[in-house]
Amino acid sequence: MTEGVVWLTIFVLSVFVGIEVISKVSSTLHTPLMSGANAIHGIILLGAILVTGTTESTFALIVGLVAIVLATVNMVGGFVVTDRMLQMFTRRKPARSPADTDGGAR
Amino acid sequence: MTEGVVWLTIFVLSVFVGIEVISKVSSTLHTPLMSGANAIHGIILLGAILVTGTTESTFALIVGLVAIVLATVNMVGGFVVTDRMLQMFTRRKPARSPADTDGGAR
Amino acid sequence: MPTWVQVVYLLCAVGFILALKGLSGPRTARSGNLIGAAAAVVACVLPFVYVDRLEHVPLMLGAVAVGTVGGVLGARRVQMTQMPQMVALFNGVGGGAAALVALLELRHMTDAVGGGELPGFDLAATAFTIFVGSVSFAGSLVTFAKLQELMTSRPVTFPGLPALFALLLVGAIALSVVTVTDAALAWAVVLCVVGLVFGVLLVLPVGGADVPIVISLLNAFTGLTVAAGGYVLGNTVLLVGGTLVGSAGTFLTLLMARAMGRSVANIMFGALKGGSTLGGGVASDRPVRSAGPDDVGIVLAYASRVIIVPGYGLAVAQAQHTLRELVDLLLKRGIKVDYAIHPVAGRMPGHMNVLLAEAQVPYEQLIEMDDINGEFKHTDVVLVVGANDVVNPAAKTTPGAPIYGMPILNADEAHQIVFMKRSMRPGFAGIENELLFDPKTTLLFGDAKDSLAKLLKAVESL
Amino acid sequence: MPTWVQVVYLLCAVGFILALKGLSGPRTARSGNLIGAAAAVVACVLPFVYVDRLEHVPLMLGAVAVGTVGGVLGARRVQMTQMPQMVALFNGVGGGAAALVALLELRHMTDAVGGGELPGFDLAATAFTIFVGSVSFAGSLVTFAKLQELMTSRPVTFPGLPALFALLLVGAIALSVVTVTDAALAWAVVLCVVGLVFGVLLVLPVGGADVPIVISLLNAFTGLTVAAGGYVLGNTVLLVGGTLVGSAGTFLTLLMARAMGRSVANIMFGALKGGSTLGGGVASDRPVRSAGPDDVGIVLAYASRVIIVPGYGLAVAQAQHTLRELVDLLLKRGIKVDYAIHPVAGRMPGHMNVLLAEAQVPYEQLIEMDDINGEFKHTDVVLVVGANDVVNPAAKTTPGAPIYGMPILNADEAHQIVFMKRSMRPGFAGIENELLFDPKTTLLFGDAKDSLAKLLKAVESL
Ligand SMILES: NC(=O)c1ccc[n+]([C@@H]2O[C@H](COP(=O)([O-])OP(=O)(O)OC[C@H]3O[C@@H](n4cnc5c(N)ncnc54)[C@H](OP(=O)(O)O)[C@@H]3O)[C@@H](O)[C@H]2O)c1
Ligand SMILES: NC(=O)c1ccc[n+]([C@@H]2O[C@H](COP(=O)([O-])OP(=O)(O)OC[C@H]3O[C@@H](n4cnc5c(N)ncnc54)[C@H](OP(=O)(O)O)[C@@H]3O)[C@@H](O)[C@H]2O)c1
Repeated sequence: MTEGVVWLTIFVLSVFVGIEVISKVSSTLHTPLMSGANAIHGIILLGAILVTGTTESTFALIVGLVAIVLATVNMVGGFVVTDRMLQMFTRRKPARSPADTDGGAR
Repeated sequence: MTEGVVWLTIFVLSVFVGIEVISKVSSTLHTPLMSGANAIHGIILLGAILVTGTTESTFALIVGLVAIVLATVNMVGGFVVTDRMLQMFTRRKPARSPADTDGGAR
Repeated sequence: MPTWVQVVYLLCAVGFILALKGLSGPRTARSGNLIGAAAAVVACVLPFVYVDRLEHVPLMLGAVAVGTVGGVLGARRVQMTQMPQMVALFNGVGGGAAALVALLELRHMTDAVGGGELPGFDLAATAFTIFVGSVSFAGSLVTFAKLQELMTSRPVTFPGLPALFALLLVGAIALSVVTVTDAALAWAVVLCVVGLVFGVLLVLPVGGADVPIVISLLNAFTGLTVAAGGYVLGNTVLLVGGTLVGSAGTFLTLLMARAMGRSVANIMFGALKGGSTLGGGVASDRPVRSAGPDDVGIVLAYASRVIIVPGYGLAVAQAQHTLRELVDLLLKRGIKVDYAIHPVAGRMPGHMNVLLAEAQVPYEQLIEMDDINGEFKHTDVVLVVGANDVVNPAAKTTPGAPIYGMPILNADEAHQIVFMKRSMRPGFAGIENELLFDPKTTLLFGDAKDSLAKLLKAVESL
Repeated sequence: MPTWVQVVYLLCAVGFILALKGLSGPRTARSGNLIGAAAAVVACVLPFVYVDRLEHVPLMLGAVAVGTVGGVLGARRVQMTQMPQMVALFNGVGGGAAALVALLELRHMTDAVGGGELPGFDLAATAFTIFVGSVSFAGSLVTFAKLQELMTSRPVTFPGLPALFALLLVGAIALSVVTVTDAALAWAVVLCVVGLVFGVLLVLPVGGADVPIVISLLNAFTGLTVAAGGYVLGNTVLLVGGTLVGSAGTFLTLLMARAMGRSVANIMFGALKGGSTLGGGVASDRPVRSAGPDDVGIVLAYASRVIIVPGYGLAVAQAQHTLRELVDLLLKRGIKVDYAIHPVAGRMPGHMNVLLAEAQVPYEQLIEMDDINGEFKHTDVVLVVGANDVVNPAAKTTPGAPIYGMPILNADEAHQIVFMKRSMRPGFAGIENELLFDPKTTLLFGDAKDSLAKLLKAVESL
């Protein structure tokens, strides 16, 4: 297969995977899902490392380092903040507050 | 990318697409879905044509023609029978039988 | 291969994805199927356009014509009750075609290199296709024979079977290795034969009611062989299409098994282990209350709310048309009648819907389990036609029963229950149904079609 | 690139798929996120292992360390109410990084070939990344400023805006063409600047409450730039990961807009067309019944069933902790209290859940709209805290209203309704809420946090 068609094929299949995989998400999870997806595109860090690690010019090096910092913030911050959000979701289940009595008149 | 990894990538992504795409199917549609999927693998007809059309030996030609007949039966028969099944599903909606009165005592 | 051809192939693969996506929703199912058909046709026409020196074109077109006529005739003529065996047959010929294509591929490869170095992965994929394609071919034919009642539909086992199984599997692996290292066509043919025998033995121990699961599994197998063929030929449509069928089919098999409350391993190899009582129940001789068609006719005619529970026996007796006549008659008398559809009633999942749709039962009368389960307690008469397990309360009350945990129709909550069956033999799961001995229950013995015809007469004469 | 590296990259891509899959189910969400993080870390470590002559390693590790500290601190420190702007910020820096990487890529390409023939597709993908990455960067920063209230959160428009938009878009296309044909870095930098301006102008006309949709859309954009970067670098993880985010993000944006009953185009460009009244409502001067905290306190204290409807205003006032204290107090008095959660209440979809979870509200008290809607008619008091549109009956009764068709909470069915808001200004949709004038309704004016604190005191003293 031609190189270009290979990439096109992988792209098209990934589009379907992306859509189908999240098509059952409940609205409760929209925010963490958005934040998690956001963290995933922090993988541009890999690109930044590949490009910066093979450059010679000082100017390019500086730009590359800036890109690395930005990408790392995206990636690390994104995963940590998503985890923080989800932690609260899961912690809730066992955390039955003692005040949660069901003793209403009805 | 190495040729082998290309195919592996396409394979892996297709596995996910296949699973995710049907993961919401209702049990009413299990049978037509099975039959439709069955028709899709009749695409081996394409493989049979490619192989038979480039062969020289008579024996291989005969084997190839048999493969073409079998694959065509799979493909054509599969799509036609699935359509027949689904036709009945969709035809039902407008077909309100006159006997379908709702005049029970309850 | 020119780039535009590759792009068109990719579009065809996308067509298959859209087809599966469409097929999984009720409103889009039919157009999904048509998209798949269009993609398949485009993909198959393509080689005639771009391959430089395609030979034997008239012969190939002739073969396609023959196959088309066969396929269309088969698909048109088949009765809806025979749908499972038809799918099995189509699946089998597909697997056979894949195996033959792989054999030819192997010939090409050996010819082209002439004993030199051969790509190991390609050979392995070819060996896989030859073996699994043969298994799928032979296995599907046996399921066809079982369902078409050309042979017994009971599980067939014999003492040495597990050992023979193991032997064949080891042999297949050895032959595959030889095929990969030697690239010898003769070994591949032997591999093919081993696959055929293996396929037969794989399906023999499976009972009739489990056969749909096996068909679904073999379907997924065939998909994988087509994917392997696509890898060897370097063709995206084959690879993507085959893989889709392989993964979707495997997942669908799991879904089906889950709807039956069983595991796939138990279905495939349960009979081998011998411990399973499935399908081996004996008739009980505890006392029951039975009645004739005339008595049951009176009960029905003076009810105001009736629910029909159709099951496997209805399909066996092919009584769906007679049943519809009876229901129409009751409706004319002002009685509210619905059908309660259990997901795994019938011979295949969703099969009851197809059968009753064929008998022109209006869509509105078919109510899914979850929607009708609350209504049984307001129902005067439940008419259970050739069903058993899907109303067996043991699924709720008896931990350890083979069907424990399977969701059932709450027929036991109705005021009165009428069972139409031929004997006191248990249903598919082989366990007794306490509901048969319930004081609210009446049994109407006999073939469902006969009984329904008599019932129809009885109600008409009232 | 050795084959094993390619396979590991593929596994990382699979990790991202599993991450998204996990994130879309409540029970698997957290482990899904961790799988994604693990895949990302593995992928980023890989170049240090296999690239032959990777230079500047200490500097790069330093940069990673700086970024990690910044990211972790930001993620740890941020309050849950500020989550949307945090996501916007992270998204923006990601887009900026993608644009910078593309600029460096372009330099590499021109250096490598030295003016000779350059692959057109690669250049086009690079130009795409530079432009869209800049748009995403600038746009995200503006959304951050809006949400953090560093600037007005109202839509900002000026007369020439649509024309300027068109001009910039044409300019960007022209610059991209020049970049592709000339491969000149200078043009690319100009393209970058145009992208920044375009990003600012794209987000300015969007009102504060719509900003989450814009963040989601920019998130998808950034994903696509990363995918394009992956294509240029020939890297599967970047391509698959970026594409996943691009397609899932686009779909998620549509889902969110649908839950709000609006179209994405209307959200992005509604203010430009000028015809939209959204966000532009004025306070009504029709008479209403208002009461002080003490009166409302009595009503609450002697109810037996209370439902809380939290909304956007609760988030603005950051009153969730005070609200929880009030609810705990009511529960102690034996009153049955639940929260009714509307899917688009709050600043982002699902945001209300996060806010209330942070305030340690037990999971069992948060009831989703569909599950609680039947209970309002048995409810003594509904306490609407900073919500408006999500209980506006116009969604059911007034065709043509901007929210017509959006599912709402049936607060109007309760015996008594108490609204806590600061004024008679309408909610986000800018339309009057008839429920405010209902005889059953009482208004408690003031900032939600203040009012709740007073209410708390009032109930305590009873
Ligand atoms: N739908 C699927 O996909 C699928 C696939 C595989 C397995 N299964 C399993 O099959 C079972 C389906 O439950 P079910 O309630 O539909 O069937 P069932 O439990 O197998 O019961 C069928 C009943 O029909 C009676 N019967 C058979 N032939 C008849 C005839 N000609 N006239 C009148 N009665 C006849 C049988 O009793 P007599 O012999 O006394 O007449 C039997 O009690 C479940 O256990 C399910 O797990 C379903
Ligand atoms: N969740 C999402 O994803 C999302 C995203 C974008 C848009 N939206 C839209 O936002 C709306 C959400 O509905 P909603 O009912 O939650 O909010 P809303 O309709 O916007 O109403 C919020 C109410 O809170 C009051 N308020 C504001 N600040 C306050 C404070 N400090 N103290 C007390 N009250 C305060 C406001 O009245 P005063 O000004 O008189 O105080 C206003 O009536 C929907 O129209 C939805 O479509 C939602």
